[in-house]
Amino acid sequence: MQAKVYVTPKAGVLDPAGKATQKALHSLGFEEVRDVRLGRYITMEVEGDPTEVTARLDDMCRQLLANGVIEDYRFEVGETGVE
Amino acid sequence: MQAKVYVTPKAGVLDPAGKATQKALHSLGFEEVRDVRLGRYITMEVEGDPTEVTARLDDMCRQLLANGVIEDYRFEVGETGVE
Amino acid sequence: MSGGGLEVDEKAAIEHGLTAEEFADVCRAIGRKPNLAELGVISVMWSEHCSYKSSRAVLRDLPNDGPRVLQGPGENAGAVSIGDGLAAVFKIESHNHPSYIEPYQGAATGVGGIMRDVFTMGARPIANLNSLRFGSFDHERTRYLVSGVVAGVGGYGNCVGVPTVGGEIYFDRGYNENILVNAFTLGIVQADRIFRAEASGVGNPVLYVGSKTGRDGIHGASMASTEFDDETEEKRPTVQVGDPFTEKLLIEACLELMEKDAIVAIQDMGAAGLTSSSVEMADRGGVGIRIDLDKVPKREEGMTPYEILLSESQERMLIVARAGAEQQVRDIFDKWDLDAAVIGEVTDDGFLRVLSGGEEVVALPVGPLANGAPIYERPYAQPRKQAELQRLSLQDIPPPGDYNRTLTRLLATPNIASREWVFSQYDQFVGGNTVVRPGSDAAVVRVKGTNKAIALSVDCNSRYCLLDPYVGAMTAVVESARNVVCAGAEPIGVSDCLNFGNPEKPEVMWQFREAVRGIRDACEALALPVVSGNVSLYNETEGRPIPPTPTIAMVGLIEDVRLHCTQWFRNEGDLVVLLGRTREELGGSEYLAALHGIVRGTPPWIDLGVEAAVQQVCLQAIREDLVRSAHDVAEGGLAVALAECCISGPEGRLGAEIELEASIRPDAWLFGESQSRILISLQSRNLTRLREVAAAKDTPLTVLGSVRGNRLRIGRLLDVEVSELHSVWSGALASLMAEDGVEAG
Amino acid sequence: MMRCGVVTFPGSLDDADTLYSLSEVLGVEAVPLWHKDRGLHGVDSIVLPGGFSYGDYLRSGALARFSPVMDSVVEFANSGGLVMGLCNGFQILCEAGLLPGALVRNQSLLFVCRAAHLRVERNDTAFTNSCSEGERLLLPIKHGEGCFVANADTLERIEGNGQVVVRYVDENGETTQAANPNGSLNNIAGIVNEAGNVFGMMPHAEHACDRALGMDDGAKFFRSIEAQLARGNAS
Ligand SMILES: Nc1ncnc2c1ncn2[C@@H]1O[C@H](COP(=O)(O)OP(=O)(O)O)[C@@H](O)[C@H]1O
Ligand SMILES: [Mg+2]
Repeated sequence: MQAKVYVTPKAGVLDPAGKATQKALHSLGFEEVRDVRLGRYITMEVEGDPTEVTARLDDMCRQLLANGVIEDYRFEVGETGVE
Repeated sequence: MQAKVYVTPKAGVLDPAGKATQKALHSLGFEEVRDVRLGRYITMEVEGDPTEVTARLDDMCRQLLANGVIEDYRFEVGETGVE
Repeated sequence: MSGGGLEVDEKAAIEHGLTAEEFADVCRAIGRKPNLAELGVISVMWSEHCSYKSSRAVLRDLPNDGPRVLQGPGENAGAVSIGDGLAAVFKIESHNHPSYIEPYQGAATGVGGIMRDVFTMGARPIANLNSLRFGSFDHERTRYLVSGVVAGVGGYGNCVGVPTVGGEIYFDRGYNENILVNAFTLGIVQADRIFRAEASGVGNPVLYVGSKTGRDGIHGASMASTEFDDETEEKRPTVQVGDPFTEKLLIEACLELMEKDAIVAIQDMGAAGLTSSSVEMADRGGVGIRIDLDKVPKREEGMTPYEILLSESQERMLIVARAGAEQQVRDIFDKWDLDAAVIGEVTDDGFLRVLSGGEEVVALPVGPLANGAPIYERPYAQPRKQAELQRLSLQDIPPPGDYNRTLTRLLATPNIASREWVFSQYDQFVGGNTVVRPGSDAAVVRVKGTNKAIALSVDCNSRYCLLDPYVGAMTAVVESARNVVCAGAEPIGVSDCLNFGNPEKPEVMWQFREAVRGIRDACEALALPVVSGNVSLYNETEGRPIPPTPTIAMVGLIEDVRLHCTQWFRNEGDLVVLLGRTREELGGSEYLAALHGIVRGTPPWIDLGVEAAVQQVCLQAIREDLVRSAHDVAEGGLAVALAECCISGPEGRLGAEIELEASIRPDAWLFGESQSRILISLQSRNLTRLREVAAAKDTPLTVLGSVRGNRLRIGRLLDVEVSELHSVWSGALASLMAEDGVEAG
Repeated sequence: MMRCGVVTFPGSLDDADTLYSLSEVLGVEAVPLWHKDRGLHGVDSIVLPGGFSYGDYLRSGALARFSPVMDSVVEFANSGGLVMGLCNGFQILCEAGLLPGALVRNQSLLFVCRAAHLRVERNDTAFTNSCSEGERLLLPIKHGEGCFVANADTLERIEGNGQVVVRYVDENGETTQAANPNGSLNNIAGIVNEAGNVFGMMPHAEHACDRALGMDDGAKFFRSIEAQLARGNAS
């Protein structure tokens, strides 16, 4: 199965890279943007049945893919090849 | 409106971070994963009407958010506050 | 015996960058027409990048021998003895085209490649330098390219743990569409433990180590040998991505392996990857080599033999091991979590044979591949407008109304302003050897286990080279030598990176020949061997060649590290002295270019005898501990050099009171760039001895004034607070870069 | 004599320099520890050095914390052993949960390498007892991800407990914006855990031990550990 993991900075935690990106967008003339936040997008193929995969992914996120101190995560599991 | 941008390494382009993450997942016992690819996930609020915003986002991606030589991007635009 | 697959025709060969005549030569040399995989192999081996077919005949003129030379050109890098049984191994190399296409990765993989060239020889890299050229700031891509390249140079070197201790960066419209990224690495090795890339021992196994092979950079080597055109966009997917983490492991694993007696030969897979590394190793050893592509570790499925052979995936090495040592090699690579695979063996038939799926897909004689490319004596002719370019009448140039303002404007130009924005992105400390960091004339890194240190500088003023490539190239050599001398080092070896346009144009070939002649004459006068280098041709876009840019990397030796020297003033009350003579020379100066918009005239003249004497005086003075600072007078002339002495030090700033001594136009005295000059500060009690040292070499010495107060005063012409000089100079590059705050990806 | 372990992870870079500074410059016993080691070879203190462990891929410090040796390091720390993480070592300690907060990308988005002034906020720790309170130190920094962040509660707790040991300051000792090289909250450069035996900071003490290389204030951190051990650290 294909899994997609989204890791985002927790609300209230400073996101300097997001801030800097927003500033850069403004200076490029994209002044209509705000609240720019930079996160990670991780895709992978996982073997197993859907419920099992879901539990495993949750483990992966908690242990490694996200840093719980400053980041939130969520993920989606779907058939391989489907966008 | 809320925009979500997904930036991923182009197929075939080496993704050392994805490679290292996959290796770490394996050594943590998550041996069922492969093709781990690391991308960026950028969220922001954008002002404007949907068609305009779409065009502007495309510009932002090409100019700043993605590196067209080695990365692909796609984005979604939705109502603010909707996940 | 013929390789498998269909034969190709002349049209295919031309698409691969060969000429019709070269294709005919190929067919004659191998006695038949090649198949597609073979054509791929031949075309990269015969590309300008690998074969040096346009430059080889000219390069023969460069001196490459001397009492310290342990390895001259022809190996992965050059080596010179630094005594104590140690050798310095170093080389400079270009990565221009890839960096224009993808600045971060292009620069990063350039740094990765040059480090592999050095540790391949058994040397632990201890210092990186880089030489960069970009277009002007009014060009739309300049900021994007600068930020990407600088981040890439840093990103790779920082992550591998080799400090970047110096370099140069210039901006000129002539590089708008063709930037230059030259990277240099120096390593230290025990002189009797230098490894070479010479395969031998029939039956010895050939091992592949490092990253897996993907479809990266296929055609990179031939791309590096062609001009950019509108199709550049289509060549984009060939960009390689670097993995510095793997490189770090590779360094440690290779150096550990080299302590054992397991390796016969080793070479990194650079341009043209597996192909050039196996062909070159076999050729140097006069043997054949057989490799089985099925055994090559691959990242992607379904790769064709053609793709595997030409892939330029990074962080890979090819090793010929002693038969029986395979396990030892595997164990060490295993320890460092790296793959090692036996993919072939050394043979006795002088052929490169490549198997895939049990079939022989390439069978080519090694000799013609490595040395069969034609050597061209390309026609050359001085450009018609050269004489016109050199015409300059000073009477038409009004002297400045306000010298204070002239100086502050000069200090804020992109070519003179502080480079801190650049080098603060580089780890300058790692390795624990950096004695003088970027920001002085030369960097100084100590050699652990000895009292010695190495001083390093890279230099080239391409404006001089455009006006007169012979004098310009000489200047690059003597200026870089002067820079390391100012640090207290004796220059002992050179590596050069010759960046030019299309050599098929007689005017470019003339520039190339003149530049090589200049390097030769300067090196001979200073008794300097050129032990390694790189040629990058076809640096042009839509027919416009870059200014000729023969970058010189200079390596100097300091016998006693405590007697090193830096460029900035250190003590109130010290005397300020100029070695050398100032002439009325403004041609090619930054002053004319930046303030008057004039790029013409002849560059400052060099008398090589005078130059050598000035350098000897300075070096002896530092070795006798007579001086407190020494600074080369370069772009911006005396006034800028004085200002730099006041403001470039890490601990506070000092002013100076200088007497105007001009028997020539004051602007020429202040801003002209006469060569062979060094600014020194010293305690007054050492002046007598310094005079003796200078007199013994017939070197002019002028006491200009003293270090004093917090203003720079020069006669009645110029009087500025040093804090003001500092603020315009130190902030200029950062604010130029910040103007639109763009950083891509 | 102090017996200080220095851990080498794949991608550690300042490990050799730390070993060198400890043994050749400061004259204490330095013991290399390999990331696959399962024991600590009897060391009485540990340094996690700088570098790019595992390439700093994913997040800096994230992959190193799963190295086998980290189990022993955590155990050592939990039983009161002195552990100091410098730069990447600091990042690893945060990822491993031994220190609060996290280090993220510099606000400038640029790697920064320069000498930085620090102010010693506390000299009653195992790592700063050789400094005076309020002392200004000069140490090199070199990092791309040194911006210290924490949520508001955590920050308040750290400050309230006096866990901030060093801050970035200007030449006059002030915690100005301009003196902050990476955007760290409250100019924080280094913190200790509540128990006071685990310390992390971004500046490189190991590159500031040898006067011949320009800076030597870093030696004070190692000397402090030594003094603490001589006094009989709890471990
Ligand atoms: N690209 C670069 N990378 C690292 N250091 C650099 C770079 N460009 C310039 N520097 C450093 O900045 C200082 C000034 O450079 P430059 O003006 O070229 O010196 P000089 O005129 O003495 O050759 C030197 O110490 C040099 O090493
Ligand atoms: Mg220079």
